[in-house]
Amino acid sequence: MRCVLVANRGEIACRVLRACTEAGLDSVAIFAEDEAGSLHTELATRSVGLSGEGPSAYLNVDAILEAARSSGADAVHPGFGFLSERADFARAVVAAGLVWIGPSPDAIERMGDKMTARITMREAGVPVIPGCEIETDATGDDERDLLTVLQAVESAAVEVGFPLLLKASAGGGGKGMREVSSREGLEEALRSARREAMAAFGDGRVYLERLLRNARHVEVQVLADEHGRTVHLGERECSIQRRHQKVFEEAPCPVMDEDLRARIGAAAVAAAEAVAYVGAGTVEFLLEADGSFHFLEMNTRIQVEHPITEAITGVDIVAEQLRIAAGERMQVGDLHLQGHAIEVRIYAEDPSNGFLPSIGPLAVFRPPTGPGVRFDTGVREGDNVSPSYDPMLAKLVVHAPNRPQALARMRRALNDFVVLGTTTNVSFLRDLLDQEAVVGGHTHTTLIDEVYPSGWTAPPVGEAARAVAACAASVPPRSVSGTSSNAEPSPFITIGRRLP
Amino acid sequence: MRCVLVANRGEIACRVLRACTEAGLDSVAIFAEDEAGSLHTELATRSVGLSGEGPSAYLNVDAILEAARSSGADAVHPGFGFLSERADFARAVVAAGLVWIGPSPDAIERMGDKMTARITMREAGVPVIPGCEIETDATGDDERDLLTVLQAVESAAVEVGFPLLLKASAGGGGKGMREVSSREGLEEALRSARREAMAAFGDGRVYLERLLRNARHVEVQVLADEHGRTVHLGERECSIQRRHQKVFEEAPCPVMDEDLRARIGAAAVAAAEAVAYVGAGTVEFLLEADGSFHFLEMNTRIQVEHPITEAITGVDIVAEQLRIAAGERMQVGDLHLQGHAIEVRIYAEDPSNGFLPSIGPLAVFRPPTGPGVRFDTGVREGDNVSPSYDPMLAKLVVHAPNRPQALARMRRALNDFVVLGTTTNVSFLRDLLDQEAVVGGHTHTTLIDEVYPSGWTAPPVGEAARAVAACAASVPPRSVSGTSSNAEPSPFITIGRRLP
Amino acid sequence: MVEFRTPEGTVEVHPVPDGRSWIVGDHRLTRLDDVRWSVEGEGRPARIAHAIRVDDDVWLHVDGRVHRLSLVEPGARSGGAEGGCTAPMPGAVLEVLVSVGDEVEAGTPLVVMEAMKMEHRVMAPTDGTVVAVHVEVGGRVLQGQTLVDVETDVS
Amino acid sequence: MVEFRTPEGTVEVHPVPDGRSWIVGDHRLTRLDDVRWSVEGEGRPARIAHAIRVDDDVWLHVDGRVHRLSLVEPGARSGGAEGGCTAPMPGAVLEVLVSVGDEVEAGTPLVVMEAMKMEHRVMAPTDGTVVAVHVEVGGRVLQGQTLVDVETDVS
Repeated sequence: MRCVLVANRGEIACRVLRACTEAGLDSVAIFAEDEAGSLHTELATRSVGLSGEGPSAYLNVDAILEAARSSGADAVHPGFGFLSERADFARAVVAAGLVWIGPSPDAIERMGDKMTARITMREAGVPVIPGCEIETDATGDDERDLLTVLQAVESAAVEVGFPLLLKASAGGGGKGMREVSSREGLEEALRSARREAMAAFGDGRVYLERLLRNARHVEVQVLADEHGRTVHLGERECSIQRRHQKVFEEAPCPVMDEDLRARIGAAAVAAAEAVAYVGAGTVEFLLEADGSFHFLEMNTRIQVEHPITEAITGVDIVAEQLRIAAGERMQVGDLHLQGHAIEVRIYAEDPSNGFLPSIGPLAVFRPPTGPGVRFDTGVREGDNVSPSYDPMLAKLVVHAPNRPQALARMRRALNDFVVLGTTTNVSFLRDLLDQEAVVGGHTHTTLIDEVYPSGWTAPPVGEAARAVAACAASVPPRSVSGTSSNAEPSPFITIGRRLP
Repeated sequence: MRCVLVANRGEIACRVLRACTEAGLDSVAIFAEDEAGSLHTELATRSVGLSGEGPSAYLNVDAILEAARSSGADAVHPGFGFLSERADFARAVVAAGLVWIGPSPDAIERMGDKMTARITMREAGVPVIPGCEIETDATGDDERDLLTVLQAVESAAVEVGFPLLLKASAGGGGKGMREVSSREGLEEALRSARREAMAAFGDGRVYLERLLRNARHVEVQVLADEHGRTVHLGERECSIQRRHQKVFEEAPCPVMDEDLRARIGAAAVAAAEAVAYVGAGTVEFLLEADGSFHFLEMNTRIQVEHPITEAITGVDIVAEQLRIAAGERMQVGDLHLQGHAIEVRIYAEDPSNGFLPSIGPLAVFRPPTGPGVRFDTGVREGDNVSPSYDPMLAKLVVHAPNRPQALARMRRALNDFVVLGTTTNVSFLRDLLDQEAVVGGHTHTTLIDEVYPSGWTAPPVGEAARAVAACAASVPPRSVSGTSSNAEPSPFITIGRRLP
Repeated sequence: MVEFRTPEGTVEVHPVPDGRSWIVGDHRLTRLDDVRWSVEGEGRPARIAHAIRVDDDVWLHVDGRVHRLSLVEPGARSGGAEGGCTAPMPGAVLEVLVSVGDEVEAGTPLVVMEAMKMEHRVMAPTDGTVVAVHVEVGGRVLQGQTLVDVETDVS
Repeated sequence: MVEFRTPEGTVEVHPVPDGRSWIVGDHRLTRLDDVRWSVEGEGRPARIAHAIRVDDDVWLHVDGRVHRLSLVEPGARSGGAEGGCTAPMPGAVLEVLVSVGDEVEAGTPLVVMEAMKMEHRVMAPTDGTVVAVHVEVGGRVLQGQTLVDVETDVS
């Protein structure tokens, strides 16, 4: 393994490309036509342009394999999202004679289909969420099939009980998932979830799960190599979500104890071993207040929030992925957790308007720095946030000796983070960090809805802010189109000290 | 303790001020007239200007105490350098009713005078470097006193043996220190060391130490609180020096084992306890190839290279300083080292010209980022490097699971570090990282002289570099004086993607 | 004089030049570089603010929070009807749930859109009657584009 | 055409504009922003370089290394005698160790300076005779200022 093509974009592509450089490997970035010159292309040894714009470019298996061939790559790292959990892509990579940096296609398939995964886990003795897989024969007549499924769903729902979650078997990340509170809502939920799942995954099968309220989303990082060793790296607490996507993650989980960690860790290892897993993966659980936990799903790829595990374990998970894919033994020692880490996801979205995605120029983009602060970004000042891609721009991670210090460090970092020109969730996150439920560690999956029952409102514009805005508007502006009428020196050539 | 005045500047002031913010404390920065607007003044709750320019402003005890009074500070953190090891300053702070964030004036005094420290350590059973304290009576007639001292030095030198080090008792950081290889060199070394020591410390007393060649400089971080607990946080290997100042530090020491760490750690704790030490301190040793170690000196303050210990222990040393000074118990648990950390000091100096300090504008200053990279800086793009202050601009720290990965990460970080407009040691450090002695961990205090016997030479200017320079010179320049004749958009308002 | 559009109406702010600084009410502001300002006032220590103008908005960061203020001046674009009848982001129309003449209540779903691989519902902002539907299934819409007109009932 | 002063003499470089790029020998350079360039050539993948002009020097960073090239052009200041007889940095003169007429060898200490709280010796760059001493003890000197003139002996 000498040259890794990273079949992704944004911050995770940057993360993986840097890991390749540090591992002494050459690397290849790919980019859609609308992403030429983006940050990840600069971190690779070489970069290859793909036809087309938007996510579809990164989903074009043939084009990606051709890019690997033409650039001399001999391995493919899929990152997360896009093709990372597509068994057919993994198979195509292997068939092309390239190293696939991930688990076997078979393991991806068995975990990617959530219904199959539930059955596999039950057989492996891993507790799953009470629920029911809906298995019906398809006739090809969509409306007729829908009615058959609806009948099965309605009768299963009686056993599962309301409220429940109707989920697409091929789904994930909140897609194809609907919360249903009563029998009346089942049909619309089924139609809409099936449609979303068909569009996103080409597979409309669904299953039901009991809705566990006030449960925590706790996940366990696992690593397995080809030499028969499977370990877990402790848990991450990822309960705080908006629109079924995580926004705030921490490790360790505030209510974890050694006994529970040993049990949930063993369950995660059992889950991985049940599918002969090799590589880095994450087993997600719902943890209830009484300490019982249920398998939710396994993500057969690197996870967005892997940095918090890296912080407290000292393991470089991406470096281990490369090592494992090369057939080497993992270099992980005994598990020893050090301090507390928190990650927040920086989204281009408007938290005061239902967290809807926003777009615009990153006219000013100055991430926080300082001890214990890690910033994984896919963008930099001057970039444009496009509506085509996932709105996650970056991840801000802090590591500190304990949870209160980590919270304090994150507050300081968020205060210092300046993003102008595009609406982001930074001010919302800063507010969230002061909420009693977060400070006290009483996190669960509906926390944001409960803390902000009528949505979040941006802080009022005070006197100082108005004064700044007025002055900034009064000096000759630098327009966004780039023509400058400003005689002030640019910051990077001003050499004199300035008076405060 | 509610508001801490940081009696320092540059990167350590920034480090301490951020720690205050994260600890929920208000903070006060001080600045000389030529440092108004510098980075550290922006990180404090408020900043107070001092009269005068240059280091003398930061050495004015009365002005600093007045700044504390006028700004409502109730504690003083001295950082390192400047007044940090001046017992009289510590006494004045305490006498003004303020909390001194450091050890007692008595402990500073007993360790600050290197001759007294040697005697104290001998009595505490800590091995010291073979040598001799020169104690003579002063008459006030400088030339006559010098001759008396010279006589004593000459007779002591016979016992110590050549080559030896002649050191000022009040010295440190290479100041007032001369290497002497034969009796003939003693007089000039004595004159020059005394003069430097008198100028810097107002104290010309000297002592002799045997010059231990090929020894490693290994130091142990200690922490002690008022509740009787003294712990060590493992060692740092700081052998690689130029002009007797450290440039490359790592933790753990590549040749350390558990047994040696326990013994050298115990010696460090004994050293601290011998002077009833409270706070953070560093006990420096010379470690010989046979595993024997000798006390060199104790630094009674935070150390430049403390971040590498923070990285591998998970302890926030500055946060502990604040806690200890407030009379609380330290929160440090059992020692557990995680991974490997390396720090390089970024100096404004010319490595191809004897490491002489350089000055200029930081016209472009883009530090590296990415997982496992910490950058503690006192400057940012646009600042001017002045000849008045210490040439250390910043510290680049990496943390990785093991030493080879840490070296690889540091190489990547140094490659990515762009500083234009002022000559720094970045390219030198990058070269150093490839040297076999560094890669193999065979570090000792004369490594740089041995690896670069006739000095370091900057890499040749290749075709690509000439092409870039020619193109950069061919486009309308932005002049350093700040008037812009460039129609290109400024980077932070360019919103379109660019072609690679 | 600078005018901003706010939810409470137009606000006028009058910065007065004073040497290298500007005085605005109780605040003194000094420009540090293209985007950074020193802000003094309210009896607090000086602090750093960042501000930049993008089109007809001023974006700024002060005291750890970001604000966006819309300028009122010749050539300024409309602040946009921020009600629920406009597309909250660019995307495609998946379903149109109402027709002209329908009576709707505040919160009634009007249109289902797809953007960033997620479905989003656009709801009626008030009780009223649908008087126009400007989109059809499969059509693409821009951010801020009006999808449906709902007229408040006068009863 | 751009001329640089190098230790081996003056070097001429001829960038040729080509659309958005410049061609320089085997290299193609494209400006990305004020300081960043894309560099292609030598059969290697494109990489990013940083460059900025400060006074009559161009500073640049490419392939992980920093270079400084001095421009030769009207108005350019002297490259400076980089020999040992000039002050390597601003500071104060502590000792003058030679007088006019002294024969010195390369490496003979001429002047002791103090700067940044350290003592530095300025040595003779070549064998020769001291023909002028421009400083005295206690005086302050600027970086690059000539301290002592040493004339190479013609024997």
